[in-house]
Amino acid sequence: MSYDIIERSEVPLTKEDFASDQMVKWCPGCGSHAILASLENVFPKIGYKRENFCVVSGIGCASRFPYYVNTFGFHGIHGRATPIATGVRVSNRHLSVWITAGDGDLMAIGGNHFIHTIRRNVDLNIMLFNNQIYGLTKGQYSPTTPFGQITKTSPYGTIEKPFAVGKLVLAAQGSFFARALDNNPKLMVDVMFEAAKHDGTSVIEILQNCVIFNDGAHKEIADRTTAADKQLILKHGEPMIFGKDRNKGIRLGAKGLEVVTIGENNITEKDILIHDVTQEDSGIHNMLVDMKLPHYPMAFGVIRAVPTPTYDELLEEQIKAAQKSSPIKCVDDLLNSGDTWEI
Amino acid sequence: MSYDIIERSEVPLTKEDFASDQMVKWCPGCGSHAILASLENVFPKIGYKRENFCVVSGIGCASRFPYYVNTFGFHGIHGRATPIATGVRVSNRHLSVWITAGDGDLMAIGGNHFIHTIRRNVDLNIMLFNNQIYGLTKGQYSPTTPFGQITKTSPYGTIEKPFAVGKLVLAAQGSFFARALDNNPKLMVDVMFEAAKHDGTSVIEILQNCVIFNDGAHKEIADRTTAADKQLILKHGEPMIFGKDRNKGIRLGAKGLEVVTIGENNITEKDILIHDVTQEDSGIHNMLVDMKLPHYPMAFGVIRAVPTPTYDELLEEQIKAAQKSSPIKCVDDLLNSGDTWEI
Amino acid sequence: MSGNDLSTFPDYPAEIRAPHNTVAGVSGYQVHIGSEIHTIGDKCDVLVAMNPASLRANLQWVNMGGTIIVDADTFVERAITKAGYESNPLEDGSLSSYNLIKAPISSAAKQVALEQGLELKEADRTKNMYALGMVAFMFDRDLQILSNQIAAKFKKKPKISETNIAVLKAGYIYAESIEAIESRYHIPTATLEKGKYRNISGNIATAWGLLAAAERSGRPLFLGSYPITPATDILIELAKHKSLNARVMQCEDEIAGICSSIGASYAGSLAVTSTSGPGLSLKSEAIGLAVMTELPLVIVDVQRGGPSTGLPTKSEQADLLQVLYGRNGSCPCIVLAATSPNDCFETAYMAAKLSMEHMTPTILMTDGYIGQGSELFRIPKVADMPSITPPIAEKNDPNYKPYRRDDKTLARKWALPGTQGLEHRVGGLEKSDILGAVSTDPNNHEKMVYYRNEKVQRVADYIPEQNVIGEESGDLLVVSWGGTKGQTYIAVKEIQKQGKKVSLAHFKYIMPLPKNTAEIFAKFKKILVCELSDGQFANYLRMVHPQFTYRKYNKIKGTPFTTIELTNAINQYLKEE
Amino acid sequence: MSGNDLSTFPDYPAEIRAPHNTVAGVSGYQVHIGSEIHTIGDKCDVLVAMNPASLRANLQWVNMGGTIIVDADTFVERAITKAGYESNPLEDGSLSSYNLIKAPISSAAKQVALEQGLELKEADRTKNMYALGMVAFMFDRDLQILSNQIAAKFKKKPKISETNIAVLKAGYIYAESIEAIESRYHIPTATLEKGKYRNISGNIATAWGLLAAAERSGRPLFLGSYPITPATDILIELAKHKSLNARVMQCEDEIAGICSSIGASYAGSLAVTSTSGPGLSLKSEAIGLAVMTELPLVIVDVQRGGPSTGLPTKSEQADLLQVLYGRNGSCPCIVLAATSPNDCFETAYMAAKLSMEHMTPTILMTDGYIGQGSELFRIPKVADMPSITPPIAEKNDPNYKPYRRDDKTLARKWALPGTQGLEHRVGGLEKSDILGAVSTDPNNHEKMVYYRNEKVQRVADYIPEQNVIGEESGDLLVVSWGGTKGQTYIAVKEIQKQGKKVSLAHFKYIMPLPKNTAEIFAKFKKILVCELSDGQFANYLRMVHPQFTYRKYNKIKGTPFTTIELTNAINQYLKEE
Ligand SMILES: Cc1ncc(C[n+]2csc(CCOP(=O)(O)OP(=O)(O)O)c2C)c(N)n1
Ligand SMILES: Cc1ncc(C[n+]2csc(CCOP(=O)(O)OP(=O)(O)O)c2C)c(N)n1
Ligand code: SF4
Ligand code: SF4
Ligand SMILES: [Mg+2]
Ligand SMILES: [Mg+2]
Repeated sequence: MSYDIIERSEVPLTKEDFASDQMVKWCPGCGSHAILASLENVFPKIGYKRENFCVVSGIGCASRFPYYVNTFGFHGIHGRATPIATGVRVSNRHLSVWITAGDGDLMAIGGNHFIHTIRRNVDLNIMLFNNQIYGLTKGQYSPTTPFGQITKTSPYGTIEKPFAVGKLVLAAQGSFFARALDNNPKLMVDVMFEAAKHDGTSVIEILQNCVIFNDGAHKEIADRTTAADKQLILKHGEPMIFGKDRNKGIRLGAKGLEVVTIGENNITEKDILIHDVTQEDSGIHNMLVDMKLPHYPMAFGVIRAVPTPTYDELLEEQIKAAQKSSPIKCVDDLLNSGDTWEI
Repeated sequence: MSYDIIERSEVPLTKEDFASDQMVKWCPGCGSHAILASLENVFPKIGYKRENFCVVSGIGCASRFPYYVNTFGFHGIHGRATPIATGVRVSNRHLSVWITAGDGDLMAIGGNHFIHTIRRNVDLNIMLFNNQIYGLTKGQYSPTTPFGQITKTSPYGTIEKPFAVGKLVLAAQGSFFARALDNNPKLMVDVMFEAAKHDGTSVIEILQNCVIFNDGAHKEIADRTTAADKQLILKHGEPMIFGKDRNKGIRLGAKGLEVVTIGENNITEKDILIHDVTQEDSGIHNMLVDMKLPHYPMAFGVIRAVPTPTYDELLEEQIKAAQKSSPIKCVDDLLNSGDTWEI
Repeated sequence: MSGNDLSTFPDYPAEIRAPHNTVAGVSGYQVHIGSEIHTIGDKCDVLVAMNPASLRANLQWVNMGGTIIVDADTFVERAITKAGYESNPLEDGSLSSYNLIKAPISSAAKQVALEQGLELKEADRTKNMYALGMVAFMFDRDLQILSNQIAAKFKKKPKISETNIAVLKAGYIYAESIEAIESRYHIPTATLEKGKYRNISGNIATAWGLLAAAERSGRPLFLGSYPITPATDILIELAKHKSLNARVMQCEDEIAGICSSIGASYAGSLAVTSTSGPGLSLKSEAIGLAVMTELPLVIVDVQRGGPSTGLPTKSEQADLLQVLYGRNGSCPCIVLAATSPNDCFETAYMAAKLSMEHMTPTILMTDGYIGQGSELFRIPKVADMPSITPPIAEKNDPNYKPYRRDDKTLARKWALPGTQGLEHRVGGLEKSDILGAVSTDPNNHEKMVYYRNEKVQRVADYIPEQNVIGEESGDLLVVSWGGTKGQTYIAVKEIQKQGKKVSLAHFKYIMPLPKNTAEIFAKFKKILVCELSDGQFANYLRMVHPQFTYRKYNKIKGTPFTTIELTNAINQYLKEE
Repeated sequence: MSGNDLSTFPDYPAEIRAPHNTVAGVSGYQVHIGSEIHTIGDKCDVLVAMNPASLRANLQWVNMGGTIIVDADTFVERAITKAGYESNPLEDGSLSSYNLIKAPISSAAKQVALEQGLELKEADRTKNMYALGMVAFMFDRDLQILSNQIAAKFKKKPKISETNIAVLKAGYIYAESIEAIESRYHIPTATLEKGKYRNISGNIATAWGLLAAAERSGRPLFLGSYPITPATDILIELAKHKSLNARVMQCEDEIAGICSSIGASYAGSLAVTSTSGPGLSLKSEAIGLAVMTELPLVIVDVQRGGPSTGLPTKSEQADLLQVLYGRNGSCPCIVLAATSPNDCFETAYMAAKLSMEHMTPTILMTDGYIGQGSELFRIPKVADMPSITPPIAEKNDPNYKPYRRDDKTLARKWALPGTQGLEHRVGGLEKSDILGAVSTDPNNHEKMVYYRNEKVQRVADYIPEQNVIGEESGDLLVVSWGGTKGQTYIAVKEIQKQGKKVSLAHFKYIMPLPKNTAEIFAKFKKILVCELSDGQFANYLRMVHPQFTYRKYNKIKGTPFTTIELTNAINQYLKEE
């Protein structure tokens, strides 16, 4: 388990150990502040030595993150956080590598690296700050901006269907996908911790509010007063129950998932689907990520976490095997291998 | 309908009208020859004037295609066929734009453009030659090469899970997906014709044999002697029946699709799923593209064709609306708009 | 703004709405008003500091004896220390050599706004108007013109509009009434060519120049782009003009931006892609494709500070060698560099014209300084602009061959898909002369390399000769290019006033250089190349005209030249043996 | 191959196994055997043509009076006309000035192979061995050595091995027995430095040089790459060496290739990315990131014919300016260019050493000509190579600051993630001196631009001085660089034999140039810069040492210089007033 090979701190660390001395430059009210706070809480909980964490990013508001965490940090170029992080991890498997980047960074310019990284299942934790907008460049639409939305570059409304992050992750053979909300720190801490424990590319989509350029994009779902009815917080091994009276649930019907009410039409808790993050076939996970208001609640928490060999682990195994079996143990061996002659 | 706005030839054209004078440089026995023949058959069938076709490609063996068709052709750079074709189509909706490119071109270096083009639903027809290898550069693994395969760059076997083309297309909001085989010209012609009629990004995955660097990659499925049992040729509105005795079918069970035998266990044709290419929810289409040997036959033909507004059409509408409503009719209007003063 | 020639440049840090009161979060705005403006003032006569951090960051730019207006309400202890002051600069005498005006800007503005019925939050936002009112008074501006502009801007929000005007006036009145103002600036009405004027920023001017070229050439405009500071405004502006048939795609990245444009060009559009330095790097490979396919394409590079992400909100001229040579193989483009915000209009127009008429990708260089700065712009008539006649191939032309060339320009024809009888193929592989078939023949390759280069060189026959500001010969020629014109112009004028034999050749046509370039250089004893880079233009001149000696004067700080820097450099080189 | 110094270069067209018998589908192979080899022969003495198309394509390269061996079986009418001949060249006397040998190569080889029990399909493939046997006879090669090589190659397939050897011998015997051979070449055993030798291609040598540097520096090798002709072999070779802990990723594209390498470098690997011109274009932006973060990184550019996709299988030196300047901002890298297939080993090693020790990305230039060509290589011992000591920061170093620099080299320290007490952040934004915080301060920017440039310039203190082949002063200095060494060397030697005062300075260290460069140039009356490009190195010299006059001799045909071309060019410039 990759989770086990990284060296742990002898003394327990605290949130303060991970706070950097850099001034945080996000706008007041930006959802990113809460994400930072959650990560600072998760890192000590994971327990690795501080120097074994590495935070990598691209360019964007979300990508300022590395400056604010007191570990090793790499502020990359736009769209390239995933390959940079891949290089870090493939070089050194004793590092816990985290990516923080925006929807534009990871899904517009970085979209290809994103799906290929997921396909390879490199052991990385990706936090995708989905504010459905380009924040840093001041308000152009992103690949997750809803169809028809007016932004600086779509004065007549966008004419592109947005990506659904989770669907793309699953289609790219993703082994881990979770969803969280910037206004629910407990949930964030939980899924970040699960991501850390998962071997492979863990993608956490965090619905993040950009107060300046896309305020309220997630309001309908995020609003705490109605959250219980609009959010289904998934837990592995538990029935998919939600609602402020905890009497609503998800059932697998003939045409896919259905919302049912326990106690009505003879429906009991037994009819409710039990969440299984480890199911290899992505059929149900796909339906879960696809659930949208108003017909469904939106699914949060860990949706998928299927144990899958990681790229870096498989590579390490091939190296070890070759080192055992190959007669070429050093470069001198190589230089002298094959046809040579003395003059 | 975009299909209707392109000007048709007054005299019926023939295959010969589309044969170019360039020498075809594919290896003898390469599956691409048959694909070319099919396209030369489809173009006259579609009926547009010859000059209204435009074939765009990237770099690779598959991408030599434009030289061999006597229409307008653009041999682009590696991975960029989709944006080049997008520019052609968005500039001129009176062209029927076709892309021919390989699995590496469209899914490795071009992967991001591929999914974004699909998401936008630009009206293009993409023929993805899936030979599961880099042909032109002589045999390195591609994003569709099966896990573990030994190639020039994976002497110890690949350690990456391949992309499933169809799954990625559906996750990217694809409105049209079909699958064909280089040794079945009739099927190729059929799906190419359907792709032409579909408004939006039509993706045809063609299983193509590279005799030199990956010979037999699709043999198990393609072998004509066993094809009836291993291939499910889908037709819209018809039951999903296959097998040399035409007695096998696909049923939707509690856990997804199941292969059943008509006549056994009280199963009749009525139990068999009717194929509906227009189903917006991609659930069943996803299951269909996912079907793999040995448990399932592989699905061929048009799997999905959902009417969806295209990017170029929506753009045209916005332009027309703005031209109607805006007071700015020419650049002089613009220059003189807003605050100005005489000196 | 209100009838004077003006030139402004926003100098803001990379942070968006950074926390108040820190030096990093300051947004300054320099205004320079006068009759012949070639640059923002190096140093200003009046500084408006809305808080301690702003004061601290911008004080260096104020002329000794200049006026400083501060929002006194913001000079509270917390803000003062956060800005890095040890004591209150308004009290500790450190500003005694300035004309310091402590105004209760926030509180006064808020009061007015609340009285007008605004919400507290909105009321807070009006304080800039108060300051503007004060400045308007000091510079003898017509309050009415300013009020009209405000009314126009908030057309749809009458309440906001009224309130802002009320606050503006309050500031004006306050400035008038307080005695602290000892010096008032009287600026004579600018003496400008007669005509209709407007204010324009370089990025908007670029967008409009391209729209004009599209209209004049009859080719629809297509823009494939991806947002990047400081070029994004071109994309934003063009996206607005659907009524002019501008087809604008915000693509998934810069590569898709240029490749969709290449496709659009192939299909017959005036195709454009806009970006800044890092985005240009990404486009390098595809520029090669456009060169090889000999298609028109305008690539706009609004330069910023580099390398890498660098200084996104600062300006520099250090992309030049990338623009000229940053591609594999011998891969020439036409290159133009706009010289000021309003010159972006003409230069963009010419870039489009040359690109289409010569069937060659053209790179238009501007920079953050002129792209985001603004200037007075005399409104032209599109009909008066030079005509644009792309060499479009005719239907069923029996002589059409993809790489047959015009004798004079060497341009091949533009054969649009959909045109009967012109079916052909293009691509990135080397093509045979005339026929355009794929060719690996050595002699053909050499010939085609020659044609592609020569085609660009011949553009020199179609551009104006280089002019010299000042005497045609002398002791020293200052050479500059692109966005620094305002600064080098003022400095050379100043030196000339001192009676020295110094002239200026400011270049706008970069590749090819104007035909008379060597002739000009030959008439001066010394050549001083001044640029905001590590000497890239000077290096380029050394390549092209190696017979001259070029002294470099480089500045690479992300900020424009100051007149003093330039005059010192000129004088020093003049003095040298 | 069998004891002689040799130099080969495959010249094949872009098509893979293109249809037989067409000129486009020919794969030729030139072999030149002798004792002091610096290039493939311009013209050859023996041509083996396996079919009419091959004959047609390669005839131009055969010296008058040379020997032509043809596979007579293939000269059937269809193939003859398909190759573009009007009549059979074996019959029509058009080859009378050559020593023509019509051999039944296909049929004879097949017969032998079938007799040995091979399948028909496999039997067909042995015909090259028959031809090789004939050549071996003509060149007095030891059949045994060749046989051993075949046996080693087909170790796991004894039957194939035996058959090939049998066919080889049959060809040898045939050549010996027929009378048609009138002239036999006797090449004296080459007089080479004593030692252990092997044959090596430039791409393999590059891969091995990097592996040696990884081992010597103690840093694991990481390669992030994407296949592209003619660089792919480096990727293929390194992917084999998992036993040497080479971590090789075939990435989704070139950008991921370099970015994963940058990540790997940050994490402490000797990181490498390999590509050709179009791929280098795509990497431009990320090279800027490596420059800004001041991390070691070796970028290998195996040049091919450009621009754009260009001539993928031909060679050129036209990427130089892209390599030097193809990035936004002032963005310097160290640049080295290997001079021959075997020199790729040492140059790759030095590129890795300089990159790590100076904490600066280094671009290693080779080209298709030397990358795919092969040469004798004297096997070194890794322990004898210069040591490599990267400046790795120590655990808990209280003085560690991300941008604190070494006084001499100006390199910052390499602080590896996972090391206690060295937590820090890097990135593409401009950083403050020493501390490495994000900074937009103008003076800091200027200082950092200076440091990045100066750090590269100071590498001149760590590389050998430039040597001159021939007298240290004279009438004309031939200047060349990179992969053309063999050709310019031979040409200059030839001119020297004619008693002319001509010397050669062939450059391998490109950025920075060796310290004594100007000193060398100053001692010659004329400088002639010969390169396979449009004069990019000459242009670069004009920038760096503008005090000299450089005459350009350029060839841009995708093929190497010939001796005659060079000697003509030299003589002509010598003659000029
Ligand atoms: C190569 C390149 N292209 C474009 C940019 C400009 N740019 C910086 S961040 C960004 C998008 C920001 O949006 P997102 O990734 O969603 O992050 P957010 O700011 O919303 O957190 C863009 C377009 C750049 N820095 N580099
Ligand atoms: C920028 C760039 N990178 C790499 C290459 C080299 N290259 C050409 S085609 C190709 C892949 C070919 O595979 P695929 O797309 O599957 O097409 P196929 O040849 O199999 O039809 C590669 C890597 C290139 N031409 N340009
Ligand atoms: S612009 Fe938006 S995303 Fe960026 S810091 Fe401000 S609120 Fe956050
Ligand atoms: S290499 Fe493979 S894909 Fe390419 S032409 Fe030959 S058989 Fe076809
Ligand atoms: Mg965002
Ligand atoms: Mg392929």
